[in-house]
Formats: sequence, structure tokens, C-alpha cells
Amino acid sequence: MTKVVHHEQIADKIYELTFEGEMVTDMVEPGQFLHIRVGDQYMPLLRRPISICDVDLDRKQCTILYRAEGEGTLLLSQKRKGVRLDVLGPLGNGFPLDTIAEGETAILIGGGIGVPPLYYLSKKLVERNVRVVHVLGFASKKDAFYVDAFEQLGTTAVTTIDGTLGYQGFVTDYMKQEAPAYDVLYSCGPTPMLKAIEEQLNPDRAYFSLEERMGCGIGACFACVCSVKDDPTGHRYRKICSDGPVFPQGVIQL
Amino acid sequence: MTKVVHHEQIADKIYELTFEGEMVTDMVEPGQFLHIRVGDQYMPLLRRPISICDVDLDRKQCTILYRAEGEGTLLLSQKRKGVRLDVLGPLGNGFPLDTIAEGETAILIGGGIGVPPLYYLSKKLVERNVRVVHVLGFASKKDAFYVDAFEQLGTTAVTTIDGTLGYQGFVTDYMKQEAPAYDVLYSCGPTPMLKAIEEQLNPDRAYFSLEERMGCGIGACFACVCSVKDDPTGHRYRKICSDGPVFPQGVIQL
Amino acid sequence: MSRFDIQLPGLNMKNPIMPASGCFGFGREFSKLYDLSGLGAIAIKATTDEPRFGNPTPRVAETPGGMLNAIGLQNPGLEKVVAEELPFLADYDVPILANIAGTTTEDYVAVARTVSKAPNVTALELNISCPNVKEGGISFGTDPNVAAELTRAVKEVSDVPVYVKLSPNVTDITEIAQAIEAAGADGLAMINTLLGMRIDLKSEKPVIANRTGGLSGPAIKPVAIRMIYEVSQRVSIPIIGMGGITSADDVLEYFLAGASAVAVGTANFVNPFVCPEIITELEEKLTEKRIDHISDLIGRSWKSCYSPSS
Amino acid sequence: MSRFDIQLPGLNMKNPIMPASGCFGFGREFSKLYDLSGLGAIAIKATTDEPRFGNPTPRVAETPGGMLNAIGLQNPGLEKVVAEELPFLADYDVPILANIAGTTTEDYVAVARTVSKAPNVTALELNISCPNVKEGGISFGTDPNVAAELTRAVKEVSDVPVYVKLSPNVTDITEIAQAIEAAGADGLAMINTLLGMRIDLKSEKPVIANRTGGLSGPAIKPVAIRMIYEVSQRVSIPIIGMGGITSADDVLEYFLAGASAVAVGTANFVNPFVCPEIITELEEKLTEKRIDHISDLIGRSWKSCYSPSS
Ligand SMILES: Cc1cc2nc3c(=O)[nH]c(=O)nc-3n(C[C@H](O)[C@H](O)[C@H](O)COP(=O)(O)OP(=O)(O)OC[C@H]3O[C@@H](n4cnc5c(N)ncnc54)[C@H](O)[C@@H]3O)c2cc1C
Ligand SMILES: Cc1cc2nc3c(=O)[nH]c(=O)nc-3n(C[C@H](O)[C@H](O)[C@H](O)COP(=O)(O)OP(=O)(O)OC[C@H]3O[C@@H](n4cnc5c(N)ncnc54)[C@H](O)[C@@H]3O)c2cc1C
Ligand SMILES: Cc1cc2nc3c(=O)[nH]c(=O)nc-3n(C[C@H](O)[C@H](O)[C@H](O)COP(=O)(O)O)c2cc1C
Ligand SMILES: Cc1cc2nc3c(=O)[nH]c(=O)nc-3n(C[C@H](O)[C@H](O)[C@H](O)COP(=O)(O)O)c2cc1C
Ligand code: FES
Ligand code: FES
Repeated sequence: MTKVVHHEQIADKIYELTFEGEMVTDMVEPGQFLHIRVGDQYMPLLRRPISICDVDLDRKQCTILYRAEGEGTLLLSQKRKGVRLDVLGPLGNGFPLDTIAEGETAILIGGGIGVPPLYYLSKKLVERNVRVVHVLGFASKKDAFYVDAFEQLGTTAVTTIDGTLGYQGFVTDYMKQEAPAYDVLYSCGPTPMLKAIEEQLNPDRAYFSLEERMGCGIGACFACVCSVKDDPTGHRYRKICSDGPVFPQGVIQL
Repeated sequence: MTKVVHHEQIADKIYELTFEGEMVTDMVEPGQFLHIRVGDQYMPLLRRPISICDVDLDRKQCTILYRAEGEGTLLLSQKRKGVRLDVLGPLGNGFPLDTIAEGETAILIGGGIGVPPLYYLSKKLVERNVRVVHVLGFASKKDAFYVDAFEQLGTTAVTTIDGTLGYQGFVTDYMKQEAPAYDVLYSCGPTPMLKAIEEQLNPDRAYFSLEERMGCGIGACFACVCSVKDDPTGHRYRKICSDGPVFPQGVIQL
Repeated sequence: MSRFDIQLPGLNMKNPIMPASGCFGFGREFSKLYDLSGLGAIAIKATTDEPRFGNPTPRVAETPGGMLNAIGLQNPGLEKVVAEELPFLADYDVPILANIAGTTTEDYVAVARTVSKAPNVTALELNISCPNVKEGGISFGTDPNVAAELTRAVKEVSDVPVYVKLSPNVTDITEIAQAIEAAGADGLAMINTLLGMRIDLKSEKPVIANRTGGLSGPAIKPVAIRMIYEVSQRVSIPIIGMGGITSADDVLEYFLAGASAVAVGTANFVNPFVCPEIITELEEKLTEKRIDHISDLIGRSWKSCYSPSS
Repeated sequence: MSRFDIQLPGLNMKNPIMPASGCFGFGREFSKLYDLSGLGAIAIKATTDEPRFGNPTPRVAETPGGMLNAIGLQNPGLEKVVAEELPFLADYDVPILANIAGTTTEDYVAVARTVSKAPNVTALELNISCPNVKEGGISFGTDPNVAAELTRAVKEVSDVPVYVKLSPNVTDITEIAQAIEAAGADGLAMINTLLGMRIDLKSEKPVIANRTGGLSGPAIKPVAIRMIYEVSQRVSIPIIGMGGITSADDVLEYFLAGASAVAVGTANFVNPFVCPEIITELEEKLTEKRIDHISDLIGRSWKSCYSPSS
């Protein structure tokens, strides 16, 4: 049983929710996600996949950030402190931590509601003495969140499409212009952004966290498949929920 | 907008809920009912018809009593103090007060969850200097409620099927055995009980409050019709929601 | 300039919203709650030749996200509808879509002939989900030929345009829709209810006395949207869409699927003010989304070229 | 003495609960959550002759009280299913109902012949909702003759009893059920999903890349109950009931309607522990209600004489 211990709006439509429970002790891998039941009835029916944004293992608390826009997330935003939250997880495979060496530089590129899982990742990397650089892309100033929190962990650049905060443009525009040096790239955000990063930056070592509409969230229903890159047979696939959501660069046809 | 100001369990599965709002000022007729939306989503879809049990016009508060057994009433029982309650009403036609004269005796016979509307009726009759006698039938002691409250207003007999409280048997058994004198009979309860009262006691002046599954609750959908007594055409009817729920004896085929 | 006035055969609507037949009676109850002249149109309760008592009760049952009903076409009969109900509605500035039903073609023809002459009835809606007694009780709406023949017979006697209301309980709804269009219908209304049942665990019997009932409400919306998407691509007469509409967003979804107007049924029971609320909300949404006119949306989900990977 | 062990052709079940095909993969994921041997049976994902990638994504969409899916029969193909998936399941003491699909009769026959020989496959489930390419894409499940012929062809080559899974998207399901029974089917499974669609208001396109999808979940329960109520009165082979089951009460409702066992589909996505939870809850309910054996309930809603006014 998990219980909501904190719930607050932190940007336009963006909420920060912290819950507490035994299950949090399993949440040691950044990039994994939770499958959250938002209603008590069967309307909405399906769970909502939301990334782990931060974990306090001692207090058995996990924080998620989400955008309340659709039916389910709007309902979630009404949960008050103290109520039960039905959480399944942690699910999937997150960002591997041991593929980057101490002293190397990681660049973490997040877009919009893809930013949250990068926070826990950044904390874990810093713990391992990896140098972290963040590039966070938002639509506008009102949509930005956690910029200060990321700054505590490493250099943080913000880009907004309308230029109301930080650099004006897309994260890829910033990357080309400023060309920060890095060893490994980690990214989470809308698929077009991931595709642009792959094509335009063509990083050697990179990990992408993908999104897709889900049924089960555990690998049983085949709702969330994506195609394997350069597959001549045409029927090789990965399930985002159980094989991912994080994949090394080059595995998935973005 | 109405707000829950009190909510408490008062017997086995029976809850007492008081809400406050402007609309309460219209609730001057005992026997009318409210149509209550119990969920925020469309599951459960339909409103629940619940009788007005008591009204405090000065404080704009209305009390209802209900049995939480099905999906909708169980959901209703989870509403906490302070939350909004979506109430439509008062609906239908209640018990007429001007058909009994000052000094006459009214007998109010309630069965189970048909008891609540009789409470407001009894108060109104007492206000008009009518003598009231109550006969309240329950399945068992654990199901009984509001016995003390009724006793404050007039003589109150309780019957239980298993004899754990008051007289053992049905309300009709009690009526035949004890044969209290009365001028007008008012009754609310399961249809078989009303039918037995009509057939076995054959009162001169009587009013029955009926129940049926409802759609709209306002007379538009024809879900809640009942047949008119001794109708040769076979298609005369009354709508319980808008013509009733209270009908004078002899009008409806019970 | 209105963003959502809609002109359909016989229906000159200020906005595309009407209450659905059977969910609004003859308007009397709702007229106490709001001004009926604000509605786009009103589809009145099915009228039959003779008065009908309908089915025994219980007539409704709740289901997940929906409800079942088996009212059984209870209505005061043609004579009373024309003498009492329609004149009451004549006080409002709103077109009336008269829903008519029967068990033989002659029944339908008789009702259509008379009702279509009522001054404020501007269109008919043929409810063809009723069992056809001559054809052994199968519904008029399940056989394309039977449906077409009925349409033709009614068109012949009707003074006003005729909409045919399709039953969703069929293998291929496009076949029936096309047959009805070819028979001269001026428009389609879809969908009527899905056949369903709920069994009470205590009595161990169907909750509804008639055993089966018609499923309506949000639960059926995806079925209605699919059918309108398919049918609107194959007919050129307009479609009044319905099934589970509860919000302005639902109305937009119906237009994108291919509807030219919509009817709101079950939602009136949940919130009796739902029709005027949707009208207000819809106007706001259209403004907000900068849609010049709602008719621009009709069928847009299939009109623009479709690329599955985008 | 168990109150709910069920013996059906090929399915020797400890209890009447099985996960529905397509909602449980080949059991691997759920085997990490609980012991699969506790289930009554397992209906595995549809298997086709060749591996299939299925449809483009998005493949699922949410609807009121339900969901749409258009997975497109993605599966590793007959060879891998027999070599890898079925042996994995052989570690559990549970009968396997192998769901098979195809686009020609030959496809079905090929899969049936091989799969029915796998040691732990104790029955087949023919998914006849697939489009029949030879008959111009109409579904095998919508024409009684086509469905009967397919049943006969598969029966001929199968080493184990054959259940046919009916599509609800038909005008008269009893006709198809009877034709399939006459063709030698050992049982029926019903219902498969209802055809539906949802349109996204932003993209103005169907949410599901395949456009239409199959509607499942609580929303469809009343349709399934109605169909099982009708079919169970007209056939004498057993019915595996499904559609929106989420609780032991739902299971009781299906038995009263006429089912002899049930499958739980979509609910596994909402609560992955739903099957074992229903099994526990069902046993408690049967004890509480003093029902000696759940099979006493089969079809009780129509078996006892019906009086509408009571
Ligand atoms: C692995 C993963 C991690 C995610 N992490 C986060 C996060 O940390 N914070 C956050 O705000 N969002 C996150 N998302 C996106 C989030 O799941 C959707 O925004 C959310 O499900 C939308 O639900 P809704 O009720 O607002 O919308 P509705 O429109 O009501 O959703 C309808 C259905 O579509 C699905 N859906 C809609 N949009 C998406 C989407 N973008 N991705 C997947 N399913 C979708 C819903 O889950 C639901 O089943 C993540 C998605 C995935 C796959
Ligand atoms: C005029 C009137 C006044 C009533 N007053 C009271 C009251 O003061 N207190 C009280 O506890 N109950 C009262 N009832 C009965 C109450 O409406 C039902 O107990 C309640 O609707 C059951 O809902 P549920 O969610 O528990 O059951 P569910 O089984 O979830 O109900 C399913 C559907 O059936 C309907 N339904 C089920 N039982 C009944 C019933 N007995 N009568 C009408 N509809 C029913 C529900 O409204 C709903 O639409 C009254 C009924 C009527 C018609
Ligand atoms: C209680 C009730 C009565 C209905 N009566 C009729 C009717 O008389 N004639 C008709 O064509 N449709 C009738 N319908 C069907 C509705 O008009 C509508 O087609 C259907 O309910 C789907 O819309 P909804 O989901 O918005 O309710 C009735 C529906 C309900 C719920
Ligand atoms: C994601 C998904 C995949 C499905 N795949 C199959 C399948 O491969 N074969 C099949 O016969 N039915 C398939 N079905 C249908 C289910 O087995 C079941 O008949 C239907 O979903 C109704 O049950 P439910 O409401 O409990 O889900 C699938 C259903 C879902 C939701
Ligand atoms: S969501 Fe079911 S397999 Fe991924
Ligand atoms: S409940 Fe609709 S007419 Fe009475």
C-alpha cells in the first residue's frame, strides 16, 4: 500500500506528487516507470505510465512529475494528501549506470514531460562521480520545472521554443550551436526529438527512453511494440514496457 | 452547490448524511425525493433516488438516510464531510398535509429503508397538531434506526422479522393484532408491504409512497411507470417520479 | 455570425445539438428547466398509431458506463401526440424531428402521413429497430431490403424530409445505410441502442422485465463513432450522430467521424441541463480552436489523406 | 470437495477462470507474479502459421469503461510457439487452450494440425474474427456457412477438442453458433471484441493507427451476457464466456446467463493479480451463498420459468 504524502502544482499543468510505501525500496534504477491506476471505478480504465523522477530510499518515498492534461492525469491531480495510490512497479529497464566511467561526462537531454526520469538518473550519475550536463527543452517559460534542482547537480541549459526562458529553439539547435563535449548521451522526450538527436548529433554512446500507449505495462499484450532498426525480416520488435523504455542507440527504429 | 456537513453510519449498512445548500429552502413537502449523482465519472452512470428524511430550513440543511449496499450507495458512503454533492430536487409529489384535520390521528407505517421520508412527514404533521402513531418494521435489531427520534414525536411501535427488537413479525401482523385506531394511514416501504397493507387493512384514507428503478427522475423517460388500478384500456399509467412517488390509495395497481 | 448553425433537410438548426428520441419525452419536463428554443432541434419520443403502455417494469438497468432500457415504445398514440404534445411544442422556436415506430409497414405509413402534416414537425425519424411482425419479428433494421421498402413507403406519404434511424445490431451497417439512401431517405440517424442484458444476482433473472434491453450511454460511443466513420464515407446524405455524447468534445469527435448534427440521449438523465451546457461549451471550443464553422469538421478524420505512421 | 472445478471437453479445470487470449501473452510475464498452476486454464495469444509483426502503433486507445485494441495478431509464429512458448508453459499444471488464427482455411488447418499435437495443448480456440482473404476480406465469423466450413476443416485435423470463438459483430449470433455446433465444434467461446473507433481531437485522426479496433472491457459486458443468454438456449455445447469480467460477481452473472467457464481479458491490464483474486473471491462467494457447485448456476436465468411481473 502506498500513500500520497505530498502533492503540489509546480508549473503550468505540471504536478509533483510524492508517495510513500514499501515498494519504493525496489526503485533503484533510474529510467524505470510506474503504472498508476488513477480511478477507483473502471473509468478511466487503463493505468497511466509515469516515470520515476526521484527516490528517497531511506524514507521509502518516490516522487513523480506529470502533466495533468487528459482525463486520467486530471483525475490523478485531484488526489489529496493521505489517500491511497495504486501503483504497479517499478517496471521496465532503465538507464544503465555502469556503461559510463568515473570522471567521464554525461549529457542528459530532456524534452517537456520527458525531463523527470533524467533527474533521478543525474543524481545516480553524480553519486558515481560522473560529470553531468543537462539540456532541458520546454515549450515556454511557464512549462519549465526543476531547473534549479538540475542546476544543483551540474551545468544546466534550458531551451524554450518561444525564447521566454534560456536559449530560444529546440534542444538540437542548442546542441549544434553550443556543441558541449560529452562521452555518453541520455535522452527522454517526444519521439521526434529523439529522432532528431539521433540523426543530427549521431552520438557514439547514447541511450533513449521511448514512449508508447500501453495496455498491460508488463509485456503481455503487445500494445507498445516498436520495430528493430534495419530489420530485413520486418517482424522483429521490442516491447517498450518490458524491454525498454530505455534502449541503447541503434537498436530501435525511431 | 450543496456541501456535505455531516455523514455517519447509524445502523448496519445505514448512513445518515446531511448536506447544506440554497436548494434546501424548496424542501417543504415531506415525501419528495432527491436524485443524487454519486460519482464524478460516468460509472455508475445513473443518479440514485433518495427520500428527504429531515430538513432544517433555517440552516438550509437536509438529511437523508440510505442503505449502502449496491455500487452507487457504497460510493456515496465514501463522501467525506466538506465535499460537494450533486443533488437534483426536490422531485415528485409528497404526502399531502391538508387532507388530515387538526386533532385527528395519523398512522405512519414504514418498512426498512422506506422509513426515512416518514420522519419529515411526522414532524410536519405534529406541527399541524395531528396526533401521530408510528409503526416501523425492520428485518432485525441491527437494521433499526431513528426509533428514538420517532418516539419524540409520537407513540412508536417497532417490529422485526426475527423478533430481536419490539414486536416479532411484519408490520401488518402488528396492525392486525394491536389494531391501533387512526384516521389516515401513510406508508412507505417495499411494494409487497404496501400491497399487504392495502389488502389486509383496507384503510379508508391512505397514502402510499412507491419505488421503481428510474432513469431521468423527472418524468421524461417512462422508466418508472406503474399501472392505474382497474383500468379497462390497459394503457393508463402514472409515473412514480413525477406523478408520485406518493399516491392516494386506490389509484395505483400495487 | 454563428459558428455552428446547421441546415439539414427539414432541420434548420441554430446549433447542431438536439435531445435524442425517448430521452426527452415531448419536452414538457425539460421546458420547466430551460428554454427549449435554444436547442438545435428536438427529437420527440417514438409515436405509434395506437397508444401503447409499453413493457412491464423494471424497464431500466445500469451497466458499466451505460444503461439498458426496455421502455417498449410507451406513448399516448398518434391522436394525442398531434392534439396535445405537438401543439405544446409549437410555442417554441425549434424544429421537431418526429420519431415514429410500428410493427407493420402500414403502421409506419399511417403515423407518417398524419404526423408529417403537423405544422411544427419539420422532419421524420423512422425508428426501424422495432420487430417487424409480418416478417416473423425480425427487426425492420436488420435487412437492407426490408429497410429500403419501409423507407420508400414512408417517403411516399410524408410531407417532410425523412431520416432513418439505424440499428447497430447488424453485421454490415453500410449495406443497410446504402439501401436506405437509394430508397430516397433524406438523412440517417445513428445509432440506436445495442442489444444487451444484465442479470440480477439475487433474483437470478434478467434485471429488465423484458429480459433484453437497449444499451446506451458512454459505453457505446466507440461503436457509434466507428459506424458513422464507415457509413459517412459511403453515403452522401447527412447523418445525425448519437451514442454516449456527454460533452462538447464528444460532439467534435462525432463531427470528425462524419456526423452533420448530433443527438444527446442518456446524458439528459445524468444532468438535465446537459444540452444547453454542451451548446455553450461547444461555441467556446469552436472559438478557442479557431474553427470558422463546425461544418468544416464533418468527416475530417477520413477526408484528409491518412498516413498510419504519423 | 471443490465447489468450482469444471470439466469441459479438453479442459479439466480446477476452477472456471482462465485468462483470455491476447491478454496474457504466453504466460511468461504473469508467471513472475503468481503461480500459473492455480488458474483453471490458460488461453494463449493467437498463433498464426508465420510470425507476424502486427499493426502499426498506437495499437490501443481508452474508451468509457473499455478499451480498443488493434494488435494485429502479433506473434512469433507456429514454429516458435511450439518450440519455445508451449514448453515453458508445460512446467505448470494447467490446461492450455491454444488460440489460432489465419487468413485462409489452409492457414488455420496448418496451425491446428501442429499445435494440437503439442503435449500440453488440451484444446483449440478458433479465432474466427479475422478477415478471410479468399472471401474478399469479410470475417470468417460473420457468415454461418463459412464459419461452419472452417470448423469442419479444423476438426478434421485437430487431435484435441475445438472451441470456436464468436465475433459479436453480427446480426444474429445464434444462427452462427448453431451452424458451428452442427459442424462439430466441441464448445464456443464468446465474445470477441466489438468493432469500435476513437478519434483524437488534436490530430483529427483515429487514435489507433489501424483506425478501427476491438472494444473490450466492462463496457461490453451487457452485450456479451445477452449473446450468451441467447446462444446457450439454442446449443448444447458448453460456452466459455468473456467480456468485461472484473470480479467474482461478474463470473456468477456469466454462469447464470449460460456460460460453463469464463475468461478474463482486459481486467488483467488494470490489475495483474485479477485472476487469482477472482478465484479466491469466487470460492468465498459460493460458500457464502451455499451454492454446492457453480455448475448448478449454468443458465439458471432462463432455465427456471420466467414471470415478468415478479
Ligand atoms: C514509459 C513512460 C513514461 C512516462 N513518464 C511520464 C512522466 O514522468 N510524466 C508525464 O507527465 N508523463 C509521462 N508519460 C506520458 C504519460 O503516460 C501520458 O501523458 C499519460 O498516460 C496521459 O494520460 P492522460 O490521462 O492525461 O491522457 P488521456 O488522453 O486520457 O489518455 C488516454 C490513453 O492514452 C494513453 N496516453 C496518452 N498519451 C500518452 C503518451 N504520451 N504516452 C503513453 N500513453 C499515452 C494513456 O495512458 C491512456 O491509456 C510517460 C509515458 C511512458 C510510456
Ligand atoms: C422515490 C424513492 C425514494 C427512495 N428513498 C430511499 C431512501 O430514502 N433511502 C434509501 O436507502 N433508499 C431509497 N430508495 C431506494 C434507493 O433508490 C435504492 O436503494 C438505490 O438506488 C440503490 O442503489 P445502489 O447503488 O445501492 O444499487 P445498484 O444495484 O448499484 O443500483 C443499480 C440501479 O438500480 C437502481 N435501483 C436499485 N435498487 C433500487 C430500488 N430499490 N429503488 C429504485 N431504484 C433502485 C439504482 O438507482 C441504479 O439505477 C428510494 C427509491 C425511490 C424510487
Ligand atoms: C430510455 C430511452 C428511451 C429511448 N426511446 C427511443 C425511442 O422511442 N425511439 C428511438 O428511436 N430511440 C430511442 N432511444 C434511443 C436514443 O434515442 C439513442 O439513439 C440512444 O440512446 C443512444 O444515444 P445515448 O447514448 O446518448 O443515449 C431511447 C433511449 C433511451 C435511453
Ligand atoms: C489487447 C488484446 C488482445 C487480444 N488478442 C486476442 C487474440 O489474439 N485472439 C483472440 O481470440 N482474442 C483476443 N482478444 C480478445 C479477448 O480474448 C476477449 O475476447 C475480449 O477482450 C473480451 O474480454 P475482456 O472484455 O475481458 O477483455 C484480445 C483482447 C485484447 C484486449
Ligand atoms: S504495454 Fe502490454 S506489452 Fe507493453
Ligand atoms: S424516471 Fe424517467 S419518467 Fe420517471
